[in-house]
Amino acid sequence: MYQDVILDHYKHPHGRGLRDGDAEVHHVNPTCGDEITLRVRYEGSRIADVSYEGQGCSISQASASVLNDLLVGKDLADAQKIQGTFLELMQSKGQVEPDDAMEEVLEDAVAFAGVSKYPARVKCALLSWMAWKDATAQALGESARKETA
Amino acid sequence: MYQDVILDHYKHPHGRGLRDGDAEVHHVNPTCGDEITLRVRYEGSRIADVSYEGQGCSISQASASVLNDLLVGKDLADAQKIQGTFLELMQSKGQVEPDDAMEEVLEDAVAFAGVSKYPARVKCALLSWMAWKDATAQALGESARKETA
Amino acid sequence: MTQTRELHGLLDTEAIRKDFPVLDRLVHDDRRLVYLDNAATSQTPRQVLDTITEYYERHNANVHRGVHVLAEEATALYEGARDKVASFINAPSRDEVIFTKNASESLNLVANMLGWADEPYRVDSDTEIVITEMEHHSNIVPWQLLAQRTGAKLKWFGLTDDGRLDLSDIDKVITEKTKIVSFVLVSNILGTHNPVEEIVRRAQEVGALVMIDASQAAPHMPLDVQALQADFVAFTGHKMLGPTGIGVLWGRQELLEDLPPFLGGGEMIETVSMNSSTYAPAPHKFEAGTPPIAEAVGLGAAVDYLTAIGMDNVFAHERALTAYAVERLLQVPDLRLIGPTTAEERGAAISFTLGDIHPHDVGQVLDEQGIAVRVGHHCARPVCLRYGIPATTRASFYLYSTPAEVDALVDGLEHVRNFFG
Amino acid sequence: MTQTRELHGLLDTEAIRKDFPVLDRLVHDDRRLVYLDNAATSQTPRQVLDTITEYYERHNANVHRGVHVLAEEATALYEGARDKVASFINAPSRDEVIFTKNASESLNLVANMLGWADEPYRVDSDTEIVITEMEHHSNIVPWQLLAQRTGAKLKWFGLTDDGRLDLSDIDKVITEKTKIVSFVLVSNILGTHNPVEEIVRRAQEVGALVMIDASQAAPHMPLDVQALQADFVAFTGHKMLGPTGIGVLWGRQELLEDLPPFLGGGEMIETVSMNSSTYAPAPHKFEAGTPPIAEAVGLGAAVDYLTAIGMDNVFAHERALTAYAVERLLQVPDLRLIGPTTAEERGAAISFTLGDIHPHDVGQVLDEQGIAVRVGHHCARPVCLRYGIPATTRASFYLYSTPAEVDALVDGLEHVRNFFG
Ligand SMILES: Cc1ncc(COP(=O)(O)O)c(C=O)c1O
Ligand SMILES: Cc1ncc(COP(=O)(O)O)c(C=O)c1O
Repeated sequence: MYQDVILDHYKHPHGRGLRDGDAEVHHVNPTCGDEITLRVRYEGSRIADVSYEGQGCSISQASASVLNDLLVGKDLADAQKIQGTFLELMQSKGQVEPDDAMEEVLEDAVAFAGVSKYPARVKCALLSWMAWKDATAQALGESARKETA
Repeated sequence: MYQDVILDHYKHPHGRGLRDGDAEVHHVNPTCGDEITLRVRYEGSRIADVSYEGQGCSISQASASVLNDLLVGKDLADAQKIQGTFLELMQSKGQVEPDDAMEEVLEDAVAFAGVSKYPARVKCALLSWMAWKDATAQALGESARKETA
Repeated sequence: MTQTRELHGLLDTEAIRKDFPVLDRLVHDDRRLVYLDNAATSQTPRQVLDTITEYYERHNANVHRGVHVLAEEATALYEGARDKVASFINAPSRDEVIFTKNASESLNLVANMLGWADEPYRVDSDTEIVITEMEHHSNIVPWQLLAQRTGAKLKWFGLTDDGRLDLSDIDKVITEKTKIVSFVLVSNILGTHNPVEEIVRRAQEVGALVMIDASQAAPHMPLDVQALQADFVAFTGHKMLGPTGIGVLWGRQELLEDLPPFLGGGEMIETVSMNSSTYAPAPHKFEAGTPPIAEAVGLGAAVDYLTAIGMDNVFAHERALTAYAVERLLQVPDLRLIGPTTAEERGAAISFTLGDIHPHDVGQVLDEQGIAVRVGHHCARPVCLRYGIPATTRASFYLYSTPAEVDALVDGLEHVRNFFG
Repeated sequence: MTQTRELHGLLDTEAIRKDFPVLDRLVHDDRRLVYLDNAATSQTPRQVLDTITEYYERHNANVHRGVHVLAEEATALYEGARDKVASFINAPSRDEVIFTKNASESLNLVANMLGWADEPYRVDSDTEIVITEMEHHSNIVPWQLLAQRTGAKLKWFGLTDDGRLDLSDIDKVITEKTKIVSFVLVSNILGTHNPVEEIVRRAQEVGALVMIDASQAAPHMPLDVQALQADFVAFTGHKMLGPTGIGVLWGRQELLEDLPPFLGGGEMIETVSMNSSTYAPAPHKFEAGTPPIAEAVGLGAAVDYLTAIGMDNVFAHERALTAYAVERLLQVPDLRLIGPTTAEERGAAISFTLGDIHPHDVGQVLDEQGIAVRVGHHCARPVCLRYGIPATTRASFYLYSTPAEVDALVDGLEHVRNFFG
């Protein structure tokens, strides 16, 4: 499961550190103590930044780094599609062999395919993605509230 | 375990029926619903009567009949010895082969030796004996109280 | 005396019995065992034993949280058993299946949850609990304890003379104050199969929860928790070809989410600090400590076994056998059935008295002939009180029982009568 | 790297390992399993499996009350297991041994009894409960629940930097208000073996009950409940070569007589009517429903196995191995032991961190080499909080563990460091 891509992201994480954001969330995986604090900043429906701090295993840390790579600069709809595809891969119990179409969407994140065989680790891989989803809901809910106010 | 002696006592119980007594007790074996109401009458330390009514299995009924045979007319000390010997036999888990000495004490009651192999039935055989012990304690406690009063 | 007419719907018991090593046992030297005590516990097929042994010989580890191979395999097997049970009872979600140690724990679990629950579920001194007079002690005592501890009032449905629930005063028994109605689907002493719909309808009318004790139903007939429309269903592994030490509580998801935990400890938590803890979602919230892992896996194998035969077929087999047994038993002089005297709406447990021969004696003399029945109050003493008897003798069948065994029972009872006659 | 010096007191593991089929398993294609997760669960010897299989193939029946052969045999085997456990822990009376489903149930049982008890045992809002910061969640959450439900105050002993109980303020922690002190004999995460005498002395001084969680002690050393002078002792079958689904609660007879029941149902009653029930004497009072029969019988076989080897010998073996492991692990660069750094007063579970490599990664890479360790908070999250770490990696030994397996672990950790280095 420890693809070089994963180890690279783990040792040299992309976009790490907390910067300005519209919303911040803190997620914990209680079974292993993995933690992430994550902020999102939107410009309209475009993801201007995803910044984060955390501690945890290589899988959870690398996954956050890959997330930053994949989502920053994307439009929300595209980001959601990527998130959905990643979720599908992670829940595949090792049954999905990523094809070209999936690789196109997930880029480096296809390296996590092997992790999906390890139920105890799937949560690690998904930690930052769940945090992002939550932060996005808050950020956009917030601006939705602002707009209707 | 169903010795002829036991079946005889079951079908033709000795001394059954409630007569006058110094104390009455009611004992129940909750696991099978066997019940006995038993009275004892003492003349000094001599057992003048043990009368009883009850319902239950052949073992509990025959055992009460045998008790009546064995104890009525005896002195308390002798009766206690008989009771002790019967208890010992019943708790022997089929390990004790009654010898002549035991037969001398227990008479018909040695027929219960086989019952001691069946833990579920030992309580049936002991029901009336426990009731007698209890009734005796009450009767003599009662008269003791009377004397000291 | 042997069976004279063909029975319809019987299973191929010759094949089935080969799977059950104990059925070949000789007792009292040379008597072939006639095992008619299935309502107390069922026998265990080789397939279940092999599964359990293989679990220990190949995959044994503590479940959840482990990153090593054995822990992952054990977890997959344990959670796989949950999937099997969920589909066996047609549960909407696997997360609604909680593994307990037996049906008694399942029943106590719900009683305790309701005692500690917030509104609208909370049982307290203003509220009422409804059970029936034909419950197993395991569905009486937990509610007596709850009533004592909370001040709630315990009420119950009585029984008719022919062993059925007397629902004539249902609107008075189940009222606006009722918080929970808990009753047995098939009685272990009377054999009665109770009408669910009428009770559920009334309970729903007043907003009471419904718990069904399916301990004697799950082993013997198709069980569909959605069709039952109950809120909780309990049953137990050892009566359905599974091992001892495992029971099931099924509960509706919203309720399992809302209700408080029962036992606290490892596995049931989300996060713990010395000052406070939060709990995992169901089913884990209700599974404190290392669960009965091998037992759940064994129960999964039992469910596979039953499913392969088909619960409809099991039911048909037992129905034919029960009809035959009722018919033959009613021909035994002085025999009085305690419970329904027809095979309609009843399960495969048949209680009776035989003249004034005490059931202990009946059971003992049958045992000497190799015939294993149960005698006593069958953990349902209020039923004995109701019918004014100290105890009953009970014969109970399962998928491996045969008409020849019914014949052996009837012959055995003849012998009992002669013996004590 | 292999072991260089002779260790004293080791068992003949070559012979012992033949009894444990799973130890021959290959994982990840061709890796020999190195099972170092014994604090989570132990493996099961053939003798225990054979006993369980024989139980089902020959004697299976529901216990108590039966008059047929199988029921009598099953009852004798079940109650015989109680005798074995009683003598294993030197209980004054067999009736003080209660079978539960696991140690967690044993702990919850006592917590619940004390909540419902009459004076002088009753835990209520004027009283205090004392535990420690190194407890397993199963000895924390039941007391948190009890405190929440009764209003009692939960207090605890903190830990010293080297992983021992800080008893310096014992007179302030255990006070006249304390009703119960519950603590672990050997910690499953730190390995610490706690001093019993000082705590018991103080508890007795103020009239508090003492409960000891011996889950990690009973499998590994002689356990004498009389010498401990505690009131309750809990442990669990699956950690001591027994099956899952069985635990033990030992309690002093007077207490078991005085305290109220916990779960209600079959087996635990004396007599039941719809209006009220009376309860059987202990141990049955606390064993509602069909007990884990085969599991108790299996635990009896495990106790026989351990007794044949001798608990002193098991202890000596693990002590030698633990000393060797501590010594070798301390040589691994960046490795930090969490818990006592000597083999004195400690059990055979060793927790550590390895630089800033997350335990999940350590465990996974060890697993790829066939080495099974546990990673996480080991159901003792407050310990991780105390030492400011998210989790640990834990290796834990048993009577079949070998110095070669310690060497494999140390080599494996080298590989982990290189991999993430
Ligand atoms: C110290 C300690 N206490 C209690 C327990 C709980 O045991 P069980 O999970 O069998 O209930 C464990 C093991 O998990 C333990 O290590
Ligand atoms: C109807 C019914 N309910 C509950 C139970 C209790 O099951 P268990 O003893 O497995 O807890 C039984 C069996 O004894 C039963 O027949």
